[in-house]
Order: sequence, then C-alpha cells, then structure tokens
Amino acid sequence: MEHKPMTLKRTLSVLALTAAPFLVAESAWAKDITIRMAAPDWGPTRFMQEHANATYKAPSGNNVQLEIDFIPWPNFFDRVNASLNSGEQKYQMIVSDSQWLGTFIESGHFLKLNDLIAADAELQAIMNNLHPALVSGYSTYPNVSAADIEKTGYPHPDANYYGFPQFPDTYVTYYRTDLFCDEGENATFKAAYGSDLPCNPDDWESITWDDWENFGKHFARKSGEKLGSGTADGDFYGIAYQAAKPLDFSTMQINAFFWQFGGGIWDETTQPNSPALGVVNSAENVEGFQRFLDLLEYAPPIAKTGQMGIFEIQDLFMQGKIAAIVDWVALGAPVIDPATSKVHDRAAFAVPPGNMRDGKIDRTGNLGGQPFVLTTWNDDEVIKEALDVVKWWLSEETQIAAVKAGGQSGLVSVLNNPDYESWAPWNAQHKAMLEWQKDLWHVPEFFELLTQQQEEFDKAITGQISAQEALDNVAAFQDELLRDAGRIED
Amino acid sequence: MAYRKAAFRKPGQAGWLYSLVTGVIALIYFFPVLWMILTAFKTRSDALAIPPKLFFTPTLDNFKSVFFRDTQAGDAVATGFVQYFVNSAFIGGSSVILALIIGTLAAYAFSRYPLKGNDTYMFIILTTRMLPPIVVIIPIFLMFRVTGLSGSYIGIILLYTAFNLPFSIWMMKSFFDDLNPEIEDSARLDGSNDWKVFFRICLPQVLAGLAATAVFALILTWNEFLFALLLTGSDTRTVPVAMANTIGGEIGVDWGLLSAIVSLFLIPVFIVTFVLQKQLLRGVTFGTIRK
Amino acid sequence: MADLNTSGAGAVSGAGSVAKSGGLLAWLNAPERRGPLLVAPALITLFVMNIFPLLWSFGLSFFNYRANRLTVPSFKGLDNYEKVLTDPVVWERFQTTGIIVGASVTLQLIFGFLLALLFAKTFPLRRILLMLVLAPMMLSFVSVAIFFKLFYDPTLGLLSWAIGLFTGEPFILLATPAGSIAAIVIADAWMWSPFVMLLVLAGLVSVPTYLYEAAEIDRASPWRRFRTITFPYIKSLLLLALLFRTIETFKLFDLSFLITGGGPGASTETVAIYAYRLGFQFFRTSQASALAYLILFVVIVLTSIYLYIVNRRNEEG
Amino acid sequence: MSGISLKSITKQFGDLTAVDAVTFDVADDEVLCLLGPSGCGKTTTLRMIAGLENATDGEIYLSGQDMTHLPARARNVAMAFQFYALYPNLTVSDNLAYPLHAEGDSTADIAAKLRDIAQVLQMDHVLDRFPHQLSEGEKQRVAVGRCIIRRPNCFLFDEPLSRLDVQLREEMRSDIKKVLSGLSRPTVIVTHDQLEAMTMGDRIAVMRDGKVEQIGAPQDVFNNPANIFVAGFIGTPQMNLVGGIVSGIGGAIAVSIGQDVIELTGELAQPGHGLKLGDAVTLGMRPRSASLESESGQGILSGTCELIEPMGAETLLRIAHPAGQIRAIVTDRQGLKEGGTIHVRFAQGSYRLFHADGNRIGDMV
Repeated sequence: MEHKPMTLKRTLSVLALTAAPFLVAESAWAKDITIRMAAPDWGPTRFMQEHANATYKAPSGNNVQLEIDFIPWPNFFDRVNASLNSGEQKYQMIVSDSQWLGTFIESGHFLKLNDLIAADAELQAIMNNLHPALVSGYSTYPNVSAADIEKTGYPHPDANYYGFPQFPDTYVTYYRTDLFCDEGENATFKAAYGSDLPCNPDDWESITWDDWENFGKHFARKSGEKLGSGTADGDFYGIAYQAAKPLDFSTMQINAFFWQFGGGIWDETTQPNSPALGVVNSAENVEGFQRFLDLLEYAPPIAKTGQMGIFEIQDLFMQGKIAAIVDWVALGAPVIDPATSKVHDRAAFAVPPGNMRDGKIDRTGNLGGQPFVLTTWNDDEVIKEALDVVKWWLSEETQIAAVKAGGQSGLVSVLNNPDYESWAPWNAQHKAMLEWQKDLWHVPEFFELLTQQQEEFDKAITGQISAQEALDNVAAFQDELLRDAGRIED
Repeated sequence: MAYRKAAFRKPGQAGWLYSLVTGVIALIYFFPVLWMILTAFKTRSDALAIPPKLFFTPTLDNFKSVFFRDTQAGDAVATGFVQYFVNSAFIGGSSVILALIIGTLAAYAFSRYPLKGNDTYMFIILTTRMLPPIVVIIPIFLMFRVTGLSGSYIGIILLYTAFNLPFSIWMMKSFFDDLNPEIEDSARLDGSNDWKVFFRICLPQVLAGLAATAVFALILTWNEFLFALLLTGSDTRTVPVAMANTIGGEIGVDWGLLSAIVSLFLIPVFIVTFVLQKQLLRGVTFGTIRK
Repeated sequence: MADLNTSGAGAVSGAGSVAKSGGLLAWLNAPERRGPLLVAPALITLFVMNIFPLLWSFGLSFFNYRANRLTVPSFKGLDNYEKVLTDPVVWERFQTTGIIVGASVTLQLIFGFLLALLFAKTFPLRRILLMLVLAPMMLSFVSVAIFFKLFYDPTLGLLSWAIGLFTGEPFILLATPAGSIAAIVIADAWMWSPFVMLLVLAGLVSVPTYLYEAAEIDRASPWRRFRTITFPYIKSLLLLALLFRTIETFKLFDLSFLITGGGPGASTETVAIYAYRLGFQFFRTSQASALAYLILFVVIVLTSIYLYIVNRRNEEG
Repeated sequence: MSGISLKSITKQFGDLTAVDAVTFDVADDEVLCLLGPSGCGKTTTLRMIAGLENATDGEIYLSGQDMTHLPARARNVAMAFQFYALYPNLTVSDNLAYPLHAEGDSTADIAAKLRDIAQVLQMDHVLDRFPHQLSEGEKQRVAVGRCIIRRPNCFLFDEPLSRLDVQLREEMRSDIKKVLSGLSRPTVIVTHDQLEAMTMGDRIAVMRDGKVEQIGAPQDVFNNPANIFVAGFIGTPQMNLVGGIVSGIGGAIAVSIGQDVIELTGELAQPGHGLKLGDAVTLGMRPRSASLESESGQGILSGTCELIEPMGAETLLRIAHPAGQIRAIVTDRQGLKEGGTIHVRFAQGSYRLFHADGNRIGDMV
C-alpha cells in the first residue's frame, strides 16, 4: 500500500482516520490492509468480491479488505498492461490470462511463489489438490506440461509457480433439446445418416466432427421450413463455433483441431530446440485446420465475415438461430436465463465433439479461464495477507460456494464432490473436459504470435487463402520472430 | 389565386410541405440513433429479433440496470454507475473549468497582445489537439509512470485540462477577435485598468461563447475513452469505461444497457444542439471557422 | 451641466502613484509583459502534458526500448525509423487508411452538402429536425461501432433483413475486404456528414439574398446560379471541411477495431490500429514512437495547409 | 493654458509613418476638426491624444501637463467612437454612469448627472434599455452622453456621425455643436466629411499622409487653400484646377491655358512672386464664380459643352477644354445644349494661383 496515489476518496479517508481515535477505540495491533486486485468485470469476479465482503476474516487479526478493481473485459489487457508498465504498483493481485504470464513475469511484475509455497503446508495441500492441467496452464513459467505435473505432483523439480485458478474455463457444447430430442427430427436424421441424434448429454460422448457435420447439414433450414415441432421463423443453422478475428477468437478453437488431428503448436517447453517450421504447418495441422474451415459451411453466414466470435454464436444460439454450438462454460449462464435467452428452457450442455484417431476420440481443447497472481512490489506482511486471501479463495468451502453461484473450481476435491454435477447443468462436462486441456504459448512474444496468426486464419476463414498457405505463413513468421528472440536455435 | 401567393414566398423560406419532406429525410438519417433509443426500452430478445420489432412492450429494466444490478445472491446493488457519473462530472467539470480559465486568459492575450510568432504558437497549440491520441498515449503513459500521477484525480484532471486547452484557446480567441475593440478603448478612457477592462467589459460580452466552449469541451471530455481507460483507477473511473463494460463480459454486448447509457447521454446532447445551434459550427471546428 | 473644470489633475496624480509602486507584482504587471504573462499558464500546461511527452517519445524512438523487458535500452540511432519506413506493413496500413479516408471524406462531402441544401431554407420545425441530423456526430465511436456491427450482422442485422426482403438471401457485407471497407466508410460518413453540413450551411446562409434576386431577374438557370453565386461562397468551406475531416478520419481507430477487428485479414487495419498494436500488444515501444512521429508529420502537414486556408479565407473577409 | 497641445508627434507602425510630426494646439473652448481622406492619420492622431496609441516621438500636453507617456485611463479624456462602443451588457443608464464610477462620484451625484444628460439629449425613455435595443440615432446620443457626462481634459470624437442617415446627421450635428458650446472644453473631432468639419469646427486641420496640410478657420481654409490638395479637397463641387503657363509678367500676370489667356488682376497681379515667363502653374477657380459669355475673348475660357446637370436652382456644366475639364455653375441655362460651344468667365478675384510644387501663390483677395 506504500505507493497508493492520493485520490479524493483517499483524502477523505485520511481525514476520517485522523478523526477516528476520538471516536472509537481501535485494537492497537489490528492494521488496515487493502488487497487490491485487478479483475475483469463479470460474474466470477463479482462473486469473489461479494463473497469476500460477506465472509472473509483475515486469520492474522488484521483488518484486511479485498478490493477488486473491476475493469471491462474488452479492455482488460490494455488496462493491466498500462498499469504494470506505468509502474503505478497499484495492485497486489491481478487476474491474468494465462498467455500473459510470460510477458509480465519477464518484465518483473508477477511474483514467483516457490519459496512461499514451500514454507506453507496449507498452500502445498492446495497445490496438490489443484487439477494438473490448471497448474500447468495457470501457474508454471516456463511452462511444464500437465502430464509432467501429474506425474510428479507438487513440487515439480523444474517448475516455477506463479498463479492460482480464479476461474477455470473449458469448451462445452450447447445444444437444443427440443430439436435433438424431437422424434420427427430424429427419424429424418436417422434415415439420412444412419444414426440417432444425441438427446441426452451422455449420448454426446461418442460424437465426432463427422457427426457434427451431419448435424450441420441436417438442421440447415430456410425461413418457413419445418423445424422440430414448429416452423423456422427465419433461416436456421445447424452448428457453429468461434472463428473470429479479434483477440484469440479463432486460435482457441483451431488449436483444438491441431491437437485432435495429431499436430500441435510451437512447443515452448522444449525451447530453443523445438522448431516452428514443419510443426505449425505440418500435414496434421493442415488437415485439422481444413476440417475446421469445412465445418464453417454449415454455420450462420456471419462465419464468412470472420466475425463469428464467442459472443456472436452465444447470441445467435440464445435467439434460437442455431441447433448446437461449442462455446465456453463461462458463457453458459445467460443461455439458461429467461431474461436473456429465448431458448432458456430448451438448452442443454454436453462435451464438445472430437476427432476419431486410432480408434479413440480425441477431444483435446485449449484451456480457457484465468489464473490470478501476486505482484512483486509488496512487503512481507502484505504478501502474507494476500496468500491468506488465496487460501480463503481456494478453500473447499469458498470454492463450493463459487461453483454453486455459477463459477467453476480447479480443486479436484470439489470436482469429486458427489453433489458437484448437480450444481450446474454443465458441471459434469466441465469436469470431463478438464482432462483434455492444453494451453497455448506463454512467452512474452505471445501477442505478436497471436495477432499474426489470427490475421492469417482470418484470411483463410474469409476464403482469401488456403489452409496450407495460412499455416505456411504462420510458420514462417513464427520461425523468424522466435529466432530473433532467441527462442529457436538450430 | 392562393397558389400564386405561395409561389411568391420570399426566397429562402419554405412551408409545411417542405418540412414534411425534410422531416422524412431527417428521420431516415436519424434512424440508427432512433434504433439505439428504442433498443434501450427493449428486452434482449426484442432487441435482436428479426424481423425487427418497431412495436413492442417497452421496459424500463435497462435504465434500472444502469444503476442497479442483481448479485449472485439476488440482492439489488448499485453498479457504481453513479460513482462513474460523479467521476465523469467531477473530472470533466474540473478540467473544463481549469482549461477555460487558463485558456481564456491565453486567448485574450493571443487576441489583444500578440506575441512575436503569435501564429506559430496558435499553430502548435492546434497541432497538439489534432494528434491521434495514440501518438501521445505512450509518452504520457511513461510520464505518469515517473510522476506517479497514474490513477489519481490530479493526473487525469491535468491531462484533460491539457486535452481541452487547445480547444478552449482557439474557441475563445475567435470570440475575442469578434469583439469590437472600440468598446475596450472606451472603457480605458473611462478610467478602467486592463484587468477591469477584461473582467467588466470583455468577459461579459463573451459569456455565451464561454458557455458554448464549456459545453463542447464537456461533450468531448465526456466521450473520451482511451486516456480514461488507461490512466484512471477504480476510484476515478469514468462513464465511457463503464460503457465499455457493456460490450463484452459473460454475454457479449448488453444491447439494452448500452442503449440506455447512450440514451441518457443523448438528453443533454439534444438540449445543447437545440439551444446552441448558432455556436455549433465554431464548436465543431475548434473555433477556427466562425461563419 | 456641472462645472467640468476640476478633475484632470486628480486623475493624473492617481496614475503617477501606480507607476511608483515597485516590486515583482508591478514588474509582472507592466504592459509589455501582459501578453507573455497571460499566455504562460497555458503554454506551461501544454508543454508539460503534451510537448514534453512528445519529446520524450522522440528520444525513445532512437533506442530499442521495449516496455515489457527489464533489459537496459541501448541507442540505435535511426534504426527504428529505417525499420518503420521500410516496413511494407506500415505502407499497407497507410494505404488502407488512405482508401478509407478518401472514400469516407468524399461521401461526407456529398451527403453533407445535400443535407446543407436541405436545411439552407427556413421552414417550420427546422431547429428540431436539425437537432436530429446533428445527433450522430455527438455519439461516441464505441456506441456507433457496436450498433453498426449489429446492423451489418447477416442473421440479426437490419441491413441484411431489409435486403433479404427483396433477395430472400442474407446479405453478408463484411465477408470481403471491399465490403468491410464499405461498412466502415458508411458508419464514419454517417457520423460525420452533419459536420460537413454545418460548414456548408454556414456558407449557404452567408450568400446575400439580393444576389439570388438579381440572378432571378437575369433568368439564370439553377445550375448557373449555383456555379456562379452559391459555389464561390462555399468553396473555401468545402476545402476546409475536406481537410478537417481528413485529419480527423486519419485517426480512425474504434470503428475499424470494433466493426471488423481490422479484418478480413488486415484489409481494414488502419495506421492508428497498427501503432496501437506495435506499442501495446507487441511492446515495440520505440518502434511505435517512430511510427507515431511519422503520423505526427502527416498531421502537421495537413494542419498547416488547413490553417493556411483558414487565414486566407479570413483575409478575404 | 492651452487645452490640448501636440508638439511634433509622430507615429510609426513598422516602416510606415502613419503620423508625421503633427503639431497643433486646441484652446479650451475650441472645437478642432481633423479632416482628411481615409488613411491620412487623423484617427491615429486622435488615438494618440487619447492614449490608446503610444506616440513614437513628440509630446502631448493636456491641460498644460505632459501626458505623452501616460496610459489612457490616466489622461481623463472622453471619447466617442465611430461604432459608439457602447457596453453591450450594460443598460443605457449604466453605460452613461460607467465613467463616473472611475471618478468616484457618489450615487446621488451620479443620479443627478444622469438626469441632466438624459434631459439634454432627450433620451429619458431609453435609459433602461440595452444597446442592441436602440436605434442608430439613440446609440449616437448615448455615446455622446457618455462623453459629456464627465469633466474630462478634452473631448474626442471619432467619425461621430458617419453611421447616421442624412437627416439624422444634420440634426445631430447641430445638437452636438450646441452641447459642446456649453461645455467649453477643448474638443477634437475626426471626420472625412467636409460639411461636418465646416459646420462643427471652430478650426479645421486638413491632413494628408500623416501631415497637417493646413489649419485654420473653416472659411479661411475654404477661401484660401494652402495648396492644391486642400483646394481640391474642400468645397463641392470640387474647385477647377487647370494647368497653365505664365505668358506675361509685365503689369498683370497673364496665364495661358491652352489657346485662352487669363490676365490676373488685384493682389495676384502685383509682382514679387518670383514667377518667370514660361513657368508652369495651376489655376484654381470655384465653379460658382463662373458666368456665361456669348463669345470668346480676353479672360474667357472656351470649350465644348459635354454635359448639362440640372441641380434644381442651379445648373452644373461640364466643359471640355483643351487643358482639361472645367466645371461651372450657372443659374440660367437657356439656349445651352450639349455639344455646343460655351464661353465662360470666372470673376476676377476668384482665381487662385498655385506653384508647380503645389503651394499657393499670394494671399486671398
């Protein structure tokens, strides 16, 4: 709190504090400490603030306030970036997208927690309780793979630990029960494609992209045509997933296709010995990317504009224009809310489709959600209080409350709670999908890598270049950039 | 011979038929704004409905949710919009007043006591305002980093003062240039010193201009987003930043909420464009063009 | 009349005492320091908040500073300028910006002019209708961008719906680079045509009525009347509108960023967006500064042309 | 003690000399009119007296005190401006009272003076109005009123009547004159209208290019213009100024104008002007001193009648003479027709003779 800028509110509170001794007899040892955290302004973080206000009592006896600075999500990176690089040292904790870790760790803003965890049994217990995919994606830099984390448990000998899950997110399928469970629809579908429409969430466990394509073909309707038990009041579409230019709104889904088809992205865990050329534009990646592009044909026409992002498909689904979409768990709540969704009573959730490879369905997805981290400029007492907040947040009690309020938890013990799946309609799927998560790069160059490939992907999505051309361009760019940065050496 | 009479209307004047035609064209032009206003009274389903709904059951929920939102526990709590609004008003108001004071004095000097290289100063001043904000944001950012002004009221007020200064100087100079200097001469002969001439004689004559400048500066400041986003803290955040929140959270764009905020903003804008129509040209050209 | 013979001396001695009182205040109050004294606060504020940061970034542009690295920046001379000037991406962005500016400003001039013709007369409800037409340019870019993006949506948008009434097909404007540029240009031109209208309107109402009366008597055709009477009065204003809007549109950021995200590919990415990416996403802080100076240069050139015309117009009276 | 005294004052704007060593005095009860074409420096001179411009050189005395370096507000002068310069945000009474506050008058005094002025200028009914609610004539009255309500060292008027229409102008002219005559303060009026100058001024100073060309009583300046410029500037229609050659200096001076010869009698005929045979001179004649003759002869100018302009009681003739156009005013126009030959004689004693350098030769007759 040392460099807190003098704001109006602060000025007032200083005045109030000056007057305080005359009004109340404060305990001599209790100190006022504010833990300020930068966070996107949405449900999971609002819950954290509200729940902290209601329940958090610092075990130290100090008067600790968790004060979340809510920032609009579309500009969250700009704001955090500005704050960190301007050196205002305003935040004690920050919610960070996992890709940003490298950037802000290498510029010295995020605090390495190895020693602190090593000295705290409670934190060690939490680390062991966290899902390995989340420890890998949210906490380690340089990245240690989920498989390695799972193998060794805590502590991994080479891992540097930084963050904890604030809101772990995965893809799920949102689908319309009134269509997928309609007998008439099922009959025509079966006649055409030889299989049943998946009606229950469990039925989706065998669904591949081939089935997904069939859904797309089957549910494409023109305005006025029969749809389910009624008629389509406008053009209707079968399937959609994100394929948009802004931020990472196509990369996230395309990465899933790469992995599922046996390809991958440039591997930062083995730098500088892992190449980009030949990996990023491998035959498997091209095949996967081509599949991704082919399936867009059955998506609503906005797919052709390169603007079909996670919010656009969510809105189209809620307006009753699509039969099934793949989207984040985090965006599920409005879909079942009558105030925002026309299909709130007809929406169900399932695991996303996967690719059948070597007789097994591969559903590997790109990890979403955000960790939160500690910053480097706090004194020991503040760090201790911040870690107490972390322990409070990652306590089973708080996490269960968070999940019940529409959030998600990274604690294995919470996921294994016998009642867990009943707390939200997508919980079973979320838990299943956690087993499939990988993450994209965390290196400081991530934004340049991301922007360039989003641009190339967008050209392919809008039909200007082929999948092969796009991936060749991406590979060449990554090779040059990462060589310049010393992350690829021969 | 009634039609003859109409044909002999003075040039430049037209009647109700003309109003009707112009009204239709103006409404077509205004339609996107009208749509925003209508959206403010719609539920989300109605807002996105196709075919579009021109007639619907209006709701005030969007306006309510500008100020209140429901917590996970189901309680209605303030959204902080009032705080944002107060911040916008305080930061915008203080910076506009500061810029007006400093700018009016400077404008008076540029108009009445030209310095050597007067035009060059005026040029540089205008250029600083014409810059794409992106050009200055990086250095300002670095400067705030060194001075520790980031996130404080003083920092953002100073920044907006500088942001409004070129506008205020150019506007007020244009108003001072328009004054008849004989009146000031006369006041001097009548025994007024320079300060009295300025405060008693000049300033009262440009009060309307001062008001117009203040209003335009306020609108510009009110809409400013980039600096507000990057250089304010949670205590000092302003309305545009709150608005950005409506374009992507867990539900993409909150059409109703965004429209409600825009509609609320339009109320003063309409009043201003109605009342200050004569000063608009000056206002939008930074006072470089008067008539 | 009262006796007028007595007061001259009193006034003079009063003035003498003013001249006698010394000190800093009197020094500052001297007539020859009046101008500098009044201008000083403004210039100091502008220097601290605008000029100084600009100089700072000018300095930065000669180093290889990156805001997200701890390494000490080293002097690189003109390397960043060379990089920016030889970067084909920069020129592509300038080209894109140029196309958008050209198309949008042209549309603004046309629509602004037509609107001005419409409002040049006095008629009932004129003030209210004018108020409606002026509303777009008072809105924030963000709200305009978000709503136009919705209007352009092939499934949920009004534009696609309206065109679909005739074609039966959804209309997908943003699928091609040309369509995307058109989408941004339409939104920008819609927002700013009222601005041009205001300027042209000022020119139109300044034409003395007697000129039209004379033309009426001389039986001049409407076109001839426009060319010989109206146009000379609005010529310089149109030129000013052109320049002012060019300078402003040159900064175009939000409309493109929010409607198309700069896509498809990078076909609608303006130089302002690229500068933002360089500085804020790629952390090439010094390179971004160099690009910023390139933009500054363009703005200064445009601004000086603008002021040259303003001054010439003022001299003509 | 002289009211206003200007000693060789000069004003330079950069390279331009707007006022060039102007010297004159205005007595306590005297009205001086500064007359001249636009740009001659008359307004600048007035503003230097007021203290609104700094004199580059020279000295200015008001009521005997050196005020050259005092600012306007310390000089206690009253001035009425061309555009009236009424304070737009103050009512007429506040406008009138404005200078009194600087003099520290009491409220009762101010009220009394307001009453007086309103009565003198007949504007009781407009006291509560704002300037933009007044007619041009009323504005003019307020401007004058604001001047004379004070007890200044002098009164200064800058083109006081230029914005009024003809009828109002005549009325105001006499009103102002009447008011000023009761105040007995030195007054300077700047005007470009010779009629205004002739009627209002006790003396006239004719200025050109920053210099005073002639200063004197109106009639004096009219009758005896000091040079060609003043001669041409004063009087309507303009004085005839025709070039000639001295063709005889024995006894009377004879001047050849084209084929015609004029012999000058009276004082001009006396020797001692230093004229030699063959000198180029300019002869000046007022059009009103012309009379028609039936045929050409000694002292008669002959030419073709170009234009006949009836002016009511009189008729203005424009005669094409080989030496230039000649204007003549006659009362009888019978038998005249355009294109015919005309013979005109100017009364002896009405001739003015000017050197080639422009200065007049000899005194008035």
